Amino acid sequence: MTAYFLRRLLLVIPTFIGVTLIAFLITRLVPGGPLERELMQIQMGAAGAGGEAVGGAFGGGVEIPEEARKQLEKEFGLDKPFVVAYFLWLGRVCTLDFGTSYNYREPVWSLISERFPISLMFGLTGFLLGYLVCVPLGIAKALRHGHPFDFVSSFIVFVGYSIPAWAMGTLLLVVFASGQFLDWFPLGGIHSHSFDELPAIVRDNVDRDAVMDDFDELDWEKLPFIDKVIDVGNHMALPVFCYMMGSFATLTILMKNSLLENLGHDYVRTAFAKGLSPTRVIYLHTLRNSLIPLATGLGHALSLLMAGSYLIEWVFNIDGIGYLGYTSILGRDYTVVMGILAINTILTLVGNIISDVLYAMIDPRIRFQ
Amino acid sequence: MTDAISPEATDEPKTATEPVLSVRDLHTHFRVEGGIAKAVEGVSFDLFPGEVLGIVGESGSGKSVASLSIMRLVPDPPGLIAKGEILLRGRDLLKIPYEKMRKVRGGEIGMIFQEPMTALNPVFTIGMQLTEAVRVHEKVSRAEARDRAIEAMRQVGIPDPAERLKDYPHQFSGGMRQRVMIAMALICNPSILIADEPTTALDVTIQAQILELMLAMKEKKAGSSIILITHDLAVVAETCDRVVVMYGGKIQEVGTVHQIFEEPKHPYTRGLLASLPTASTERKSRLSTIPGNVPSIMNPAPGCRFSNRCPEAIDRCSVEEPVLHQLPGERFSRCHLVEEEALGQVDKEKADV
Amino acid sequence: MSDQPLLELRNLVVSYAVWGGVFRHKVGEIRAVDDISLTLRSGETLGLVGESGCGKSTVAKTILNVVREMAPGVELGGEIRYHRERGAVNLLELRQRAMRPFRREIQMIFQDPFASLNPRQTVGQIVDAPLRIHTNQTAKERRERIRWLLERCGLQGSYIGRYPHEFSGGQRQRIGIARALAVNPKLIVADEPVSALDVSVQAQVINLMQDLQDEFGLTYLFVAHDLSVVHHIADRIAVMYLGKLVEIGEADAVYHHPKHPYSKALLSAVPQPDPNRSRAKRQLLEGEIPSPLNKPSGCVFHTRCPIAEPDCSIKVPPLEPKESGQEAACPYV
Amino acid sequence: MKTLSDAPSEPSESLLKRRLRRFRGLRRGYYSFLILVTAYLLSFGLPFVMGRQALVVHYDSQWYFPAFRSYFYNTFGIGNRGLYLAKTFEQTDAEGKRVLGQADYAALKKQFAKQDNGNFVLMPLIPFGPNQQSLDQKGNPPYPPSWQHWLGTDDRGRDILVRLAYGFRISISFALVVTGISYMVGIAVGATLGYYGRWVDMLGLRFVEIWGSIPFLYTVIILASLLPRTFGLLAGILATFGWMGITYYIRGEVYRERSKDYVAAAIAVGEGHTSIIFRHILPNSLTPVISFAPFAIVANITSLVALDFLGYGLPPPTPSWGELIGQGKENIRDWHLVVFPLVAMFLTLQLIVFIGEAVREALDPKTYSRLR
Repeated sequence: MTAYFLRRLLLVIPTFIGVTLIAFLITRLVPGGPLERELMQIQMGAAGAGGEAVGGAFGGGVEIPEEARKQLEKEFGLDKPFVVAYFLWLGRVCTLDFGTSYNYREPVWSLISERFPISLMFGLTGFLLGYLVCVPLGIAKALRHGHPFDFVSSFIVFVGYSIPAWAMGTLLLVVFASGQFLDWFPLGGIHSHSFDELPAIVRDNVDRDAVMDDFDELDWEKLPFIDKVIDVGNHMALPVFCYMMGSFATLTILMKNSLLENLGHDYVRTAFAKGLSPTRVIYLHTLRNSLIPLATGLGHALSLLMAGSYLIEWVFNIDGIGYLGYTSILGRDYTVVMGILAINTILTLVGNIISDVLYAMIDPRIRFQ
Repeated sequence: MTDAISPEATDEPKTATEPVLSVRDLHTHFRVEGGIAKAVEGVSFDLFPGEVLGIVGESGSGKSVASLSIMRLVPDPPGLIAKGEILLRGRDLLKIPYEKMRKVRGGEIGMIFQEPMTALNPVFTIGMQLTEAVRVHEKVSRAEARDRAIEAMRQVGIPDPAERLKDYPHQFSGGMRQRVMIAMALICNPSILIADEPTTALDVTIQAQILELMLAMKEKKAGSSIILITHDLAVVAETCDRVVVMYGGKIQEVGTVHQIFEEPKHPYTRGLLASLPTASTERKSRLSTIPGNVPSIMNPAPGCRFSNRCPEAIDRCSVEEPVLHQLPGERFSRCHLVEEEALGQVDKEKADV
Repeated sequence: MSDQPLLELRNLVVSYAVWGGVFRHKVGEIRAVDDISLTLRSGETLGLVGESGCGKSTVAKTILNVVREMAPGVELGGEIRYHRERGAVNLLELRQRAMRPFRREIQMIFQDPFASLNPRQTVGQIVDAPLRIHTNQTAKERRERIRWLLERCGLQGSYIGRYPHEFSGGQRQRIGIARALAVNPKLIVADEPVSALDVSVQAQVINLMQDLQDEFGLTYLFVAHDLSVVHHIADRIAVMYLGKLVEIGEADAVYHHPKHPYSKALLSAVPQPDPNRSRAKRQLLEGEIPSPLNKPSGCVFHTRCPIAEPDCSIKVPPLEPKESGQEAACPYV
Repeated sequence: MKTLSDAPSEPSESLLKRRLRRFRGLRRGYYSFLILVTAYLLSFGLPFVMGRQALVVHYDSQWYFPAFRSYFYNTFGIGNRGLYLAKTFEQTDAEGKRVLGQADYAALKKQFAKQDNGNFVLMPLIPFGPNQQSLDQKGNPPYPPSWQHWLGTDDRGRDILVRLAYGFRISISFALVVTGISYMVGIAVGATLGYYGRWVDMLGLRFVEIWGSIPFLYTVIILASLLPRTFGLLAGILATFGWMGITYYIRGEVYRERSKDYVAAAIAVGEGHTSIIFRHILPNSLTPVISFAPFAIVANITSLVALDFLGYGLPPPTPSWGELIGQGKENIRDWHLVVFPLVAMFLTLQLIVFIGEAVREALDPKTYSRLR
């Protein structure tokens, strides 16, 4: 058993190298990389605001001095062969140095660690809520299989399955935040930026002048703690609901089917033959067995540290990891992209192993193998 | 009423003539794709204190369903006990409230199953599964229940019981798991043990051990009885006192083990016995066979269930369903020929065939 | 029946590697078949009996050279000599292509009639496979042959277009027999052909196998765990325990006068359909079959043997002739 | 020997036929299947229902059928207003190709109506092409639902109902192509790994794991933003990163099936590897992946919508659900931009989910029974 997990841990290394190598290759092979972008900017800057450069065609413009070009190549590590550059990158990653962002001119690590708590807060809350709702719902559906309750609750599951979480997000914004129908929640972001954006309770609660800065704008930091919580909660409601819906259908159905399947097993018959009550048979004997497939999902909580779904973050304008990743791809900011990718891969791979450990903890058949 | 349920009350010796369990006209059906499968149709038999009753039959004969019906453990859906009475010392188990039935399960009737591999919950220790069986029926402390579990495991011959309580089912071999099942079924001293193909999944040498153990456990408690469900006639011959032969969801013949094996009345029983190679059959000889296959219970033809395979069938057999006819000496047989012979009628039709 | 050997197993060893550890290296091996030698004579039926895990089915599958294909990485040792007119061939050395001509002469019947027929193929396609591979017959000729085979095995020729799931266990086993018989083999290896069948159907299949043997001069290796059945059909019986051959001899000698303590225990454990047989005389074995991963040293049976001597745990007893005619691997009987 | 009496009585039925029969018996799924297939097939006739080309033109006592062939702008008289309009407005057809010099039938219709000389134009039910901008209303688009545009228009004045309908056809086609390719790759790789096992399996599995760990949408966005975004290329990219799940299943199934006795029987009979894989193992191991297919189609439609939403899907002006939702996010007060595409998506995916459930049920019927 220990040997198995050690083996799995060791296998993380080749997989990690494989994934990052392929990603590195893609960033290198495709045209329109950061260097071209930079060069274009320099040219456009030189040619003045008039030049409308299309698709990397450097029409007219000023010649870029050879040294400047070299300088830039060096800065982007493009002067070295691909494999050398990759292993240099890998070596730096091993010391947790992910390089500097081209666009932000900031260390990648600090960019990531700033956004890290934001994504974590949203992702983890949604994840936990998902389990808190789906497990009991799945159980209830299994126990009332074929009854009206099962039928009606299936509708929610179907909605969850047929409408992706981020699309649901846009709908929620239209309904609850646009003001066209309701105006309960803000349109996005993590907290309010002006006094009028604050939830009504908070506005009633705090003295307007006390929380304004010298420019008569909201200084969020001045808000009392409890109001900060309310404000953040107000901002979190819709995105967290989306995160929850993302896994809702799959989790509920998995729980339901797993429980139903276990209820048909021989050991359930034995338990009833002993004279145990249905409650005990279902909630002790069967439930523990049916939770085994769900435990697998818990390991992914680790990858949730980075999980910010960029689609949901994009919809709700949450400046988290997903948003950073998405904008970095658009901006060809490959050091950031590679940094996020590297951390993400490690967390996913280790998360898978943790899933297996959890599996082994619930199921002794595996533990004692 | 409640007094009668408590385990102490069952220890009173009963008169040999009074059955401890009577099944009367039991019908158990299954709703399946394309109709209703009548797995058990009008089964009646008695179980007397102290006896080992064998229910023997091939696949699809309804023997397992009958035993599950006694415990009200037929999965519903698709199963359904459509009709009948199951009288445990006069109380109809099909009518008592669910909470009372729970007391019967494990308390008065213990049950063991065919697959010891899957019949135990894989994620709980043997100790937990044994102690919960005690604690559900008796008000005992945790420690007391544990002692009882250790004692039960010792009795069924599991070495080092105190240590093995901490083990999980998959750490036991098949034979040991079946021992655990027996310990679990008997831990609350039920007076009846229903064993549903308890040795089918086991090797012969282990089968011998388990059968021996079951009989030894029965001997330990006066007046307790066993219902042994099996397809293996040889196992029946060696362990049972009385035998019920089932075919196509119906009882075909009932008698003592000597009656059944020495002078079988029903053509099906005779066919089964003749088709078994034994020490006395001539080697390499053609075995006597029952032609055809075990029928599906889905769409039974009218008349006797066995008539399409019966070498002695007469015209009447495929039209008219024979009754379970009582013969002298508590014997029953469901066959027109037996009935006619018993009534002293000389069978003309038979002569024609 | 003649004394002409048809198939000889010489020191056959089949072992599966057990992988484990951090680097998935070989941490042990299971010797499913451990140094077995026996001879199958032309025209006879040899019964091979033992409890689950004793390696009897592995022997059957090894003869057909199926084990290597089914379990990549299995290690095979010894020889399987198949005797033809032009001399003997070691089947164990042959790969699938080279083995093909021999497959025409050696066929197999499987235990589980539900698993051994491809559920997606019709009965016709199933029985056709050996004809298609091993003969040059036209489709029409093959069809005729399949119909004949089905009828010979007690099924209707019209079943040719049906699917396995439409048949009962006994009928499926007949289909399996028809497939084995299709290309007129010399040897049929039958791996527990009746143990999955209902009692009333079992005798039909046994009779069919016996009739076919008489008609076509077949040689059978009949693997089973039911000693009564084996005694009925076999000329000689070989008893296996934990991968070892412990006793072999004429059927009556082994069945009525077993020599090896394991054979004795096995026989006495077999229940008989006779209510007058006394259970008291039964000799119950203590304990369980040891794990094949951790076989006892010396005589593999010594841990459960009622007559074990101290040196049983050291010396591996060879098969030696006993006075009642059979050979047994125990020096103390 | 007596031939056995109890022959199977009902007519012979293969497993496939039996499953199809069971599928037909599952009303909800079967009807969903019929509806979806009909809708998809009918969608190829969409230009006759929603389009800019007139079905019939009667001009100077001659009949013209613009829906079936195109007529040059001067066909219906030089110098009329039709000529002028046809020159000004260059048209795009359903596939987004530019069609120059075609008559503007909507304008022609108005003109004929004004002239009132027996000429007439019969337009499709909804006389708008998917890429036709109608800017003749007050204010700036997007216009809310009206009698003219039942579901409103998008931010370029294009009719939403028409774009949704064309988007349906494209979404389904796209998902079918992606699912088809990824299934072929996944089955081929999975079967190879499961059948050959050992080191082939070990190395292959590692490769699949690496391939599967590459964040799919990142890569797709990077590639899609650089390469020409055509239907085929986008489908190819999605399939390239979408076959791994099937591989795992097929690998497991093949591995399980190959240890079964019927495979041993095939080997014992002397079948070759190819025959064993294609005749024996694959037909028996495809069941689970077939039951996943509808759900894979759902996933692929969702992926396309997500890519379109981000602006990295099919190139404009392809009618697309995701692009509409994207517009909705930008114009949050125009609810119809979000609600109608979501409803269309929900209804379509729901039909597929119903089909998927029925397929799964037909392949592996389970009666969930309960004890008490």
